[in-house]
Amino acid sequence: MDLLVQGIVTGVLIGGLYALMSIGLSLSWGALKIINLAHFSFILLSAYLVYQLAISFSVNPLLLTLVVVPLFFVIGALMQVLIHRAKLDEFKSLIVTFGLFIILQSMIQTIWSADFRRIGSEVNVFEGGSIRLGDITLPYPVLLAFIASVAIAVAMSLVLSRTYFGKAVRAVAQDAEMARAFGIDPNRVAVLLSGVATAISALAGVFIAIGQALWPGLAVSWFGIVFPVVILGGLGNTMGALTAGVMVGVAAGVASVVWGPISAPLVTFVILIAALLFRPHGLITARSVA
Amino acid sequence: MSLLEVTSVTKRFGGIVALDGVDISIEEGEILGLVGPNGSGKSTLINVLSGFYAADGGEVVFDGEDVSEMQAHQLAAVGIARTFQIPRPFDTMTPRENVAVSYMFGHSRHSLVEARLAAQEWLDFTGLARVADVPVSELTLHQLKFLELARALATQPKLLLLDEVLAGLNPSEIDESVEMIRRIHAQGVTILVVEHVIRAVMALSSRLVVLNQGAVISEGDPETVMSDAAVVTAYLGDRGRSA
Amino acid sequence: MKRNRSWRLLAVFSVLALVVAACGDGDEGGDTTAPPGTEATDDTEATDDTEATDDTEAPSEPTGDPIRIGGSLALTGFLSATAVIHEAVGNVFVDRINEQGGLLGRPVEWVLLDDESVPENSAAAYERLITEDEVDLVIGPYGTGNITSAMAVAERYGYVFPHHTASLTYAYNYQCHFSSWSTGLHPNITNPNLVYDAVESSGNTPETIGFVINEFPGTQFIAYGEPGTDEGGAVAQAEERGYEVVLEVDFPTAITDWAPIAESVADADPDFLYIGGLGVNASELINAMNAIDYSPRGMFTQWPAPGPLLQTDGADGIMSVTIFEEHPPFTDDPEAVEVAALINDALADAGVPYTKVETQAAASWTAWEYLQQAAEGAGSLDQQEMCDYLVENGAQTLFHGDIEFYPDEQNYFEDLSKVKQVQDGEWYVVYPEEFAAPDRGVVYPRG
Amino acid sequence: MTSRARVLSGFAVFGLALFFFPAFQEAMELPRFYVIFLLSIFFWIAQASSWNILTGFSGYFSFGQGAWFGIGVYSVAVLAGKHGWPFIAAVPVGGLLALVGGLALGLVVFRLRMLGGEIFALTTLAIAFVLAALARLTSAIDGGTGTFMTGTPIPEFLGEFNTAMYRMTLVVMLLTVLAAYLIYDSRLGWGLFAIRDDEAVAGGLGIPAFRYKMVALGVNAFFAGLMGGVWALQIGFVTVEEVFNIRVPLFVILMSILGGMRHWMGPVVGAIIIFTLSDRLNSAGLTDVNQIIIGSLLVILTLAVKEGIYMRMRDRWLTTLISMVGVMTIMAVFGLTTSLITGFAVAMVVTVTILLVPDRLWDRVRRGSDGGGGPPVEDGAMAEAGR
Repeated sequence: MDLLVQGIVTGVLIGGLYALMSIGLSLSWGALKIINLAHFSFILLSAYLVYQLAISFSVNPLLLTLVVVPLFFVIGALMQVLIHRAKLDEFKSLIVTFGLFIILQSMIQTIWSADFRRIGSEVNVFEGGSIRLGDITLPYPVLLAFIASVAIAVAMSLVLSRTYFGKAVRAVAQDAEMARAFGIDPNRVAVLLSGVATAISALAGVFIAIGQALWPGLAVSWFGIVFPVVILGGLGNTMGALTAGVMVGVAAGVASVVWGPISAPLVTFVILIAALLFRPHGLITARSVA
Repeated sequence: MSLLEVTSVTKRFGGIVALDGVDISIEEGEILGLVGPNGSGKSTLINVLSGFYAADGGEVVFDGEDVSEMQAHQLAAVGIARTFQIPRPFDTMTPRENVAVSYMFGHSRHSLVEARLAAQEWLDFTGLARVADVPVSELTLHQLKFLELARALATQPKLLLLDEVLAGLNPSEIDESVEMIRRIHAQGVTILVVEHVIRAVMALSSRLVVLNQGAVISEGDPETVMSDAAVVTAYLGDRGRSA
Repeated sequence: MKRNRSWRLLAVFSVLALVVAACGDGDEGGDTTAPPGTEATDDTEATDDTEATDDTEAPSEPTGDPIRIGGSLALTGFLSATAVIHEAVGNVFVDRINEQGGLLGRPVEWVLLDDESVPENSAAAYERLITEDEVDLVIGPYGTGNITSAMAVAERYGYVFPHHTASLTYAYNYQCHFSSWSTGLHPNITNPNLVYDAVESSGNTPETIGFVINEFPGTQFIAYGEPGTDEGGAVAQAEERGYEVVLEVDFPTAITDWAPIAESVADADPDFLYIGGLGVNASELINAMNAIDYSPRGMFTQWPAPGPLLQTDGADGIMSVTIFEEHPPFTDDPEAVEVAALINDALADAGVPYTKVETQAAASWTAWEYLQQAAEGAGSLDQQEMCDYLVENGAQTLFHGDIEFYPDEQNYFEDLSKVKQVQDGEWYVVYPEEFAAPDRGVVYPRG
Repeated sequence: MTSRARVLSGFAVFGLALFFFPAFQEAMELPRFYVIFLLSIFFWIAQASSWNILTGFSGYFSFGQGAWFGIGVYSVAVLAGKHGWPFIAAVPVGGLLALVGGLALGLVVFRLRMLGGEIFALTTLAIAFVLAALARLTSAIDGGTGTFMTGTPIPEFLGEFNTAMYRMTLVVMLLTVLAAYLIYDSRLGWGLFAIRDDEAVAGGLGIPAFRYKMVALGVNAFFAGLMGGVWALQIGFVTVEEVFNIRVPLFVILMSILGGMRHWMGPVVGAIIIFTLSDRLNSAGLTDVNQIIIGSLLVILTLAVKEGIYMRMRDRWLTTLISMVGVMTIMAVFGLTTSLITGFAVAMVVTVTILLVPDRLWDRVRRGSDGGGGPPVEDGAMAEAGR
């Protein structure tokens, strides 16, 4: 029983991390119509940067958020500028960003080798730490990730629904030409949003670096989690991504406790396929920019 | 009996009722004009008749056969073809290939080789022979509308549904098009024209049906129908709104 | 019109190809493929082929055409984390043998290809090396799948095939394959028993044991025995000793979330936790267990990446198997110390975080020694003579000591594994006693 | 002589020439590796061509190639590897099971009309993951232990291992490319092109979209699985990680895009170029660069040559010819390389680089010298279809 409860709790928390990893992709797909596979490499790259800086200057990895988030905002914005030049439809974007993904992956491997890297506990104050609630424990890395992701999800959905920027994004997502007619510059909006999306992925990278050992293969292993979450959540729907992330986290967690870890990916994908077939526009039908 | 028998066809989109129990019959060999203000359900009706939308209720009988449940490609096979208000050519193909493809399938099946030869006929008929082998992106709107016609004709339809072929054309082009439609009709094709350009419809059609808010409000020979009070208010009302 | 154009164009290509083939005859493709050898060694500038051979201090300058030794490694792809070790060690060995007068008086050149961690690429690579580059000798790749594919090729052409780390011993019957991984033919029996003996040598015998096994062929083999046989492995052996198996979990190789496994372990709370893990599996599991404030009384992990484990909190007291560690008695042999130092530098240059010599590096070095001794013993590069020499005389190895190959044991020799344990943040061999580090012994339960 | 007759005779000629290459290789004492090199290319040609039948022709972008390939590999691994079926008998089963899998997927996905192309793409991506998970779970299939194919005998009449692999891959490759051509040059093909351009309109003109998409997906899956089955032997030791990774989908996409997805020859050319390139880069020891180059190619080519290299080759066939012949002769004469493959690779790189020159610029440079820069792609395509 305890086992199951703990399984659900950690499932919820890790679900937060999954959501954080997915929101960036969800935004760029939903609002910019760009299925940006490079997001996976961005997460990983950010994680490696955090690792590198943390061990080189022995600083608290969490502080490095202040470095990587702005950095990747710029990267994301620049990428959008280039992509806009190329005028990509969804498929082309998939292919081009796949190319980017491969390039980034091999760059990462060239720089940090394929060997496993982890921030040693001497720097990583969160490693193995946790909060206890009765006989339930909340591990720091995932707990922090969960909090961050809730904050981001809520903030983003407020921004998208309340602010002028949000309205602009939605307008652009629906019909760029129309938006232009209303005096919105779709390109500026796109560049800004792409920056934000990439920055969020970078944030996810921070928690990855805090939570686990890094190796180039990680990025691919995330495909199996992020895509289900993005689609379940509904394209461009940040709250949806959060809910979906938690769903996947819990489902996989419970499945691995009950039927063993090997069944976890299966469960995730059965959920995904079911979602694709019966709710292609996302299980969570809150307002999304797509 | 008539070629097409539409009985109390209904189509809803969420809450909105686009077609509300429409009854229309089209006689073999006539040109039926279908008019009505924006959002009166004209295009929806065409989409239902050509199988792009499945009707929520009612019955469609074509040539004595119940086609209510048929999908678009099956309707093409029994002999119903349509054009689009905004032309939708296959844009990686030349006009010739566009026509050839629809001849290959359409009403009866033909081989590639036959199709290529046959295509010429429709291209000549619609006067597109000159531009037959240039990318469609280089065609004018007028030419694209004729390509729509050529492609529809290549399926060798019994019934041709024309969705605002004249919209966006200049007066002289309109006259050409009207002439074209007459020639198509002369070949024995039954035609349903949906039009905004009243002048043209009056000139073309032997009979007129007026739709308003998804229902037939008037039907008969053009003059009497256009003088029908309900029709006038519908239009003026429509004008009033849109002005 | 266009059609026949495109066909004409293709036709000419093929004709042309044949013409060039006819005059090109593809013999001694050496010059074209010399780069790979040097390319590969570039990673460790300090010890570049050419410099080494120009090195005047060398006792006797190797002369004549270089002896070209071909091999592929998983320089990229998911195996490359460990393959880099074999690359570095190979470079050290080649440079050293060149400094010491070469092989049979001739300089040695290593033609290294990347198999991208893909087995069929290894097959293609060895076909290339043997038939296009016409190398004189071959050395095995890294990774069970790749070794398997490559061995099939070597067998086809009758090449002596030394290899380092093929875990599925039962699969290899080629009479000229020589494994340098001292697991014996039945690691699924010998390895676990060695570990259990080590544990019991502490005076405390676990009553319950839990197994967490990676769904990777090697780890599955050790844990459950050869598939399709009832031979059994670590689990069966534990049961035979009367340990009660309270947990048996398999996990996918590309696992991302360790919390559920940690929870299952905590729930079962075994006296001893047997982790059939690779790379960082153990580190990740330990972290996940720390996170829920659980710490097993005893732990073993199969093939860990040694570096990350040392940096993992709560890893102290975890056991593993090894061939060699850089402490006495292993370091009593000055040559071992010298070579180890060279390897440490090479690994550091290659950017490998943990540069100490242990299983991987030791196995790698030994494989090269087989090749050298086979050639020198046979006095020629005749594959069959070399093969026979090894089978008859075995090999004198730096890290394994003297080895004898048993043909009726598929050329495997005894399981020479030792048990090592993390103590005070370092790896120490703790069992069998004669190999244990000075005043170190098995600590169980963990302090 | 009709276009089809010409093409089919072309197939016959190349088929025979290639079939006797191993003998030729023996006779000329060429490196045995050339045979392995070719059979690897055959593998990729078949994979890319089969993929293109669905994605290139119908426009439905599939990441599922790995899944169909995997079904083929595992059918043989289980039947021949585990249960001792004769290899030859197991291979077709691989193809058929993949076919069944493909149709099953299509039955579900294509039924749902509102399903967008990108959703289809991701469903196919998911399928591979699911199959991988299933294979891991079921010890009857894999259970994580992997399967050795090294013990599996191949029929005597096929010759020794490499020759046998060469012949089998050659046959499957020829069948696949032939299928691609026959579909391309048929009502089915044109129906698919119409679906690719505007599925709704295609329906309105009488094209049975659902049935055609099913056929395309089925053919794709079948040949992918068939070649997968043959390939199981080449892999030697079959594991889930090895079979169900993104490598196969990645490369078929890359190859088809490079070669051109609108013509049946596109994937063939693409496969030859990419494989040769990465093989030589690798053998030159440029392994890290290898990946980076592949990735950059993907980006550049997607943006630069939308219609694919093959169309450029057709339009500028004389240039292509000259540069290929020229470079290879130069390299042969001046003995720059004794390796035929290296010579070919270099010539290829030079040629492709020349072909990358955009049409507008090209026409200015060319001043109507060779007959190239001819009428647009579609016309050429139809011309074949027509005559």
